[in-house]
Amino acid sequence: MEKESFQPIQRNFLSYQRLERKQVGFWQDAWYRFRSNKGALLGAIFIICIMFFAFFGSSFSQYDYYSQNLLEVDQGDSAQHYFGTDSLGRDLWARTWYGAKISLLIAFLAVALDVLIGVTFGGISGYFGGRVDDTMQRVIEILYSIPNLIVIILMLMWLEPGIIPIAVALSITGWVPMARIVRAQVLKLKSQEFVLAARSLGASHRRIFIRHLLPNTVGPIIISVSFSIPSAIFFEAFLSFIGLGLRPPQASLGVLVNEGYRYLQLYPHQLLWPALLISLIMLGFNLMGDGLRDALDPKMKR
Amino acid sequence: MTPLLTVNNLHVSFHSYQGEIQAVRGIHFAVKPGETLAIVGESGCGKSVTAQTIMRLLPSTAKIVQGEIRYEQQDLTQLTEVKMESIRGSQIAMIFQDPMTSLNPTMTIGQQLMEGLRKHLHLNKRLAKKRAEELLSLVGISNPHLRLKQYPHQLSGGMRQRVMIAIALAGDPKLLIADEPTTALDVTIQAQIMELLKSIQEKMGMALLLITHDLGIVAEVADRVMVMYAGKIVEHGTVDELFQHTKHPYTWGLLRSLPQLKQSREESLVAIPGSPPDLLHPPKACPYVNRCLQAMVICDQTPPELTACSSTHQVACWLEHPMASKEHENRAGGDE
Amino acid sequence: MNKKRLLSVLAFVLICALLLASCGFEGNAIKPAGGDNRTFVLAESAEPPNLDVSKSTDEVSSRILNNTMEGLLRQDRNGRPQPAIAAQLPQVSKDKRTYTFTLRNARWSDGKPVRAQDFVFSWLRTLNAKTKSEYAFILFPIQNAEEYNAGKVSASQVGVKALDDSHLQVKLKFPTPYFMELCSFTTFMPQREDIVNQYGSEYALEANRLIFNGPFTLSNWEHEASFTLKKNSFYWDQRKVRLDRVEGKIIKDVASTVNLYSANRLDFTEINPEFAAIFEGKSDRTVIKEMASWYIEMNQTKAFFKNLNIRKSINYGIDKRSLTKRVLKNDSVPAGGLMPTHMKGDEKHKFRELSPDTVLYDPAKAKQLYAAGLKELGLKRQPDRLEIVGDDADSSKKQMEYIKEQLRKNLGLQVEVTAIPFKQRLQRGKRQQFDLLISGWNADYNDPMTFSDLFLSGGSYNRGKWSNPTYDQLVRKSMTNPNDQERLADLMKAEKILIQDAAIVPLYYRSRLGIKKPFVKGIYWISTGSSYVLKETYLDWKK
Amino acid sequence: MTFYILRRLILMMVTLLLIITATFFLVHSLPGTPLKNEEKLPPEIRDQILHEYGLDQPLYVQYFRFMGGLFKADLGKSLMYDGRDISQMLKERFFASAFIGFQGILIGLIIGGGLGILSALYQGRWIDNFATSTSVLGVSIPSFVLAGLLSFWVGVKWGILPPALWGSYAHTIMPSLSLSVAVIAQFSRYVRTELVEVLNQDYIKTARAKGLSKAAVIWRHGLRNALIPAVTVLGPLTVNILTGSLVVEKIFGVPGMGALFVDSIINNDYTAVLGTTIFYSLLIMISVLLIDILYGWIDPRIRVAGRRGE
Repeated sequence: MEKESFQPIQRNFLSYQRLERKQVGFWQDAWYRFRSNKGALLGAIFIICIMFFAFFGSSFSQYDYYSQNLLEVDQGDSAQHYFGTDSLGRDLWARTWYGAKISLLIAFLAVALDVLIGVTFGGISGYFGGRVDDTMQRVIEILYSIPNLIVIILMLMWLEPGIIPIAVALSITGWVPMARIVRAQVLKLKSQEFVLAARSLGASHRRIFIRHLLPNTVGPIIISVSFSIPSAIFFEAFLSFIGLGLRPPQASLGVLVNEGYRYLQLYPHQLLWPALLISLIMLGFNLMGDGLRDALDPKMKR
Repeated sequence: MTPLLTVNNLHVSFHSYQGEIQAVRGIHFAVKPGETLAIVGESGCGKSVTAQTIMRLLPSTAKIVQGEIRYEQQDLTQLTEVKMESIRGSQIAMIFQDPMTSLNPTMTIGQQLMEGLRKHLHLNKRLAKKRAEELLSLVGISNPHLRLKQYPHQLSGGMRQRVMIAIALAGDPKLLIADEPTTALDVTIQAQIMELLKSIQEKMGMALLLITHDLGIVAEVADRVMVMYAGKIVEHGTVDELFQHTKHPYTWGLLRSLPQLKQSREESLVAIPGSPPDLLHPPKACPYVNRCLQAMVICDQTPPELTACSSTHQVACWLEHPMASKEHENRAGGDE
Repeated sequence: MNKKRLLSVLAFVLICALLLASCGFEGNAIKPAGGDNRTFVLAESAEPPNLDVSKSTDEVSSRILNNTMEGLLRQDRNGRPQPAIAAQLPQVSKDKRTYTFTLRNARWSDGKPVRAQDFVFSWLRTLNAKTKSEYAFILFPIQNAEEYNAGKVSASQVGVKALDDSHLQVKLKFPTPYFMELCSFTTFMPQREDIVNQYGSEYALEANRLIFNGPFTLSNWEHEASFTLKKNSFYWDQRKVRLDRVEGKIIKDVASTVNLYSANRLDFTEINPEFAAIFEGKSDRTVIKEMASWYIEMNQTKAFFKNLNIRKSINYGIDKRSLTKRVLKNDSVPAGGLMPTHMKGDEKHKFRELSPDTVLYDPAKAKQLYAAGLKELGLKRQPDRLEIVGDDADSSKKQMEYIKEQLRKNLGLQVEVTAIPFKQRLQRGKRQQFDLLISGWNADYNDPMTFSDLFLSGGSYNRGKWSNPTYDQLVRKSMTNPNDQERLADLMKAEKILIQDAAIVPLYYRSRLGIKKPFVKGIYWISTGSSYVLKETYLDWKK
Repeated sequence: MTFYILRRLILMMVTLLLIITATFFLVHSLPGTPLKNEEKLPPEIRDQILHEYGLDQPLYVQYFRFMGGLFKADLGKSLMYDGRDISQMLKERFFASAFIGFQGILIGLIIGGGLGILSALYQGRWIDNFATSTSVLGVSIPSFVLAGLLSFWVGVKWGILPPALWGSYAHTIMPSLSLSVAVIAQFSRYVRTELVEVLNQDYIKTARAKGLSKAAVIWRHGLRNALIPAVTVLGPLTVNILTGSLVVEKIFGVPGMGALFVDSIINNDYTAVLGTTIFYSLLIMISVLLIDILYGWIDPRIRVAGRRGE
């Protein structure tokens, strides 16, 4: 052994401060976690693929979702019609992806409304607390015990058919869980130091809410959204099955499943594709939701 | 005296999504009957993992990579689950850090106490109940009859830890592992609990493996001390040796960060700068090198071996090497 | 984690299940659902709301009543009224306003005789406003019936009288050529005063709160689930009744009904056209001809549809043959007029045989007419957001989708499809909240008047608000015209005007589809297609 | 505790009142009348019949009359099935719905609970993957597709069970199965998450340190604590079953509440819509309340806290 080995290491003081472990931020960490969850990744890939085809799928085929050709009805898959045709001779490839688009649009719209109302309501309720919270909680309790199905069906009988009415009807009770989540989160956060600090510095309510509280509720909101979207799609499909909803020839996946279901015995492919797609969307969102929850919910950290 | 428990070259790793975390990286030690051995170190140094490994209570993501744990002629790492169950509680018992979460919230104290009694002592319900009351009195709980019917949340933290101790004592173990038994408690209660542990240890003559980061407790209770850092033992000796003849810069750092009554106002507490290494990629050389004020070139190149300074005192540091400069020895006096 | 692989396996299983589900049903040897030739099992798609002769309006209760009750007359296989409770066809007075019926010795299911008074009671009960009958108006040809219903005269002034136990005299307001047709209608069936009074508000709500005089009795009625008919041992013509039991299963989903049929758990059911293809070319397939006409009404309160050329262009722009053959697939007949094919004309001929219709379809001409119409209106292009309104039933939606596409392709006319629940559609029609409205009318009785009076100016069924004085005059005259010959000619002329003036766009005369096992014999439907007659039905199954 | 329940009951009444009021005005604002032969009725006669039903009176009069009847526990008579008592109808229909629903939940809880426990115990192993996939697939397949496939496959192709209809016990199996799939899916996920969390708790380590066998620990300490919060999902599950039953009842021809509800809406049967709405709402509110009470009763933390609050 050499003498030099036992010389003190030369270094400046700052190097002591060097952090040994690479510091990962919350979102970066969440991304790591998410990425390493194969199921979640698979789900995300499903969704991205389906969204891609839903919005651009029609350009892979010369057909549109509404043109009928009564000489080519109920055909099986072919080079012309990848998914075959329906009973009015419409191309099912185009219709299926169009249906996926409509279903996703309805779901996104409904969930966007949920988030908008839920965050506002839950945020105000949780942030101001006291009397305000009490009153708003009663409202939520009341809404919670209304059978949402009844409200939705009644609303749809009342409104005109179409995408927006369905989304509105779905979000009439749909925002309640979101409000609950946001409220719980805000309640937890508002007593924490950084909020107290901001408040003592004289920040306005709006500023505190938007700059400090909202960003910290994003995680639970994202998780909740990832589970609300498939349930909205599901609900829409369900409504189509009882015959409420869109303006034909507009079609959602639910409409297509409902149509296909009738031809199950003879032309199962008419049910197969939309049903498969609906299942894949649900699967995708559920897998992704599970992954997001594991990634974003610190309680689940292991 | 033959040791009660011997740990040889123990390696424990965890699996995580980032890779393998080497939590314990080859440690050796022995616990003699009736003695108190303390393991100290920062959180994450592997001391709790060591305790859990002895009990074979590691989470499913962890595994014993190599090494043996010898308890009364048996290698605990090789035992079947069923055999191990008969050792847990009756031979080796354990109490945990947080009495708030370590008791089942939906079962009464009595139910939880009697479980062990019935399993190991094969008592019937009536006898088990009687014994449970005795145990509660033993750990200093008044009104044991009433307490048996209560739920954990109806007790204070200190009380709960006493209950935990009673549960651990149920099987009359020869070795009690106490994993940070007082960390979660108020300072006044801490002392009571430690006193209780000490007195019970004397009464029942069992060995105590005390895991803590609190050197104050160690000084009062332990016979011998083992300092762990980044999954390795860096210093190991009797309480006197460790406190009076500190060899390792890390131990020294720990001692310096301990508030002392005689400390004057001008002397501030000195924290050890930096943080422990990432055990995902453990350093090949001395793990403490980046935080060590006496670090030498060799420290960053070759890992130091655990070498004996006396029959009971061992240390893993290049400063002990004859070629190292001896300046540092002055600081042991603590008046630098 | 091999989650991925597992998921793909499960997805594969799902696909397989769907594919396998498509295979045919070999292995189910045909046999009667009831196990033998004595029991006939059929399906109905709805629960009958009640079986009160005065209040019944729906098809299911009309079917049960048609088989458990009997009026003065009953339609035979060819739709002609035949003596039933009446021993023979009525005596009609010279002025064709007085009908006298002689009742045969018939009995109720409790053994009591069916008397003329039972008819008088029944009809007056229906007409009583307190009964809230929604079919009372069908009795209005009877003298003072409408007045009594409106509370203007007393019951004794209504023109129906029991001369004695077995003689019934009916006085009509005007000569009504189809009055005999009416006499087989359910609302004209008798009721027993003692039974009605005994059960009060509970009358006709359960199987045991009714009494019958027809081929069968209702022996069991599980609400929303099933009903059972048993042979009526007191029925006057019971020798002809060959079935011991009829079981009706109430099930709403047609796919399930088809499943039940395929599993030999039903002998007969109606189906939707979607399922027709399964039975294509098989002897199971049965066509039930309705006396129903479907057409598009155009909202003539809007300037765009006020224009004759535009209206005509829509008629020419829709291919009705493809509609019936390729879209509806239920053997409906493409229409060129209003009167369905088997509507009665004179004694020997059908209306359509005497006045054939022409189904119009000519895209080129349609375009021409459309362009001309636009020019007349001084428009460069169509008004924005035109709406075609119709029911939200699956087949109705499909129809509208088809029409939308036809108009787009043939005229370049863009319309939006609004499929709404039935009640909403009615309201929209009533308030002229539509541009195009898919409407249909089911005949109540076998006479052209049931259709002709729909399009009188200001009529409540004339939702397009079409108006033509000549048409009005012809139809109004026919309402009271005792001269059958002239009346028929007038009605034919009126129909021609209706089409020439493009009051409506005729689409088709509707048929429904049923499936029945090949061993089911002797079942027939009354002329309006609303009900089957099981009186002479039998099962001819051999192992 | 009594105070708590009382408070909840009062809130329930208020909620119910609001629901009834909202539903009342909503159904009465639906287009059209409840008359069955509306299409053919001449307008004068229609008005006259509406008058006989009292439907031509101002809405608020009808509202107070309805509420008056309600206080006398009279839900009124159906307009669609004219003359039939709504409460009688609900009673008749409820049995079928409750039977298949309850059986569905039971099947779902047993299978779902079992799957959840297995997958929590064997985290990351094939059984876990299987259970997770099943549950995800279970929530992904629309219940009407599943019910349709079951009816065709089991009922027609295999001929094991009747494809539809009501009457014997065999008729209840497939509807219950169809309903249970969603329950299995949700409950197994829930139990898994909950049990995984419980098994990571310190007191599980304590129990293990006592030398209890793995099975005993899971059974006595794990399951109990995992299943207590699982009680809370029973509420949403009940609601789910209600939703599912609407379609499942239609497909299998079950004479239940779902069919009644949809039909009454389509036919503008105001009293029936109100009756079913009240019934559904009460059902949900009562089950949520019962679940909360049950939860408080089986979880000593809440139980004792509740007592203290008294």
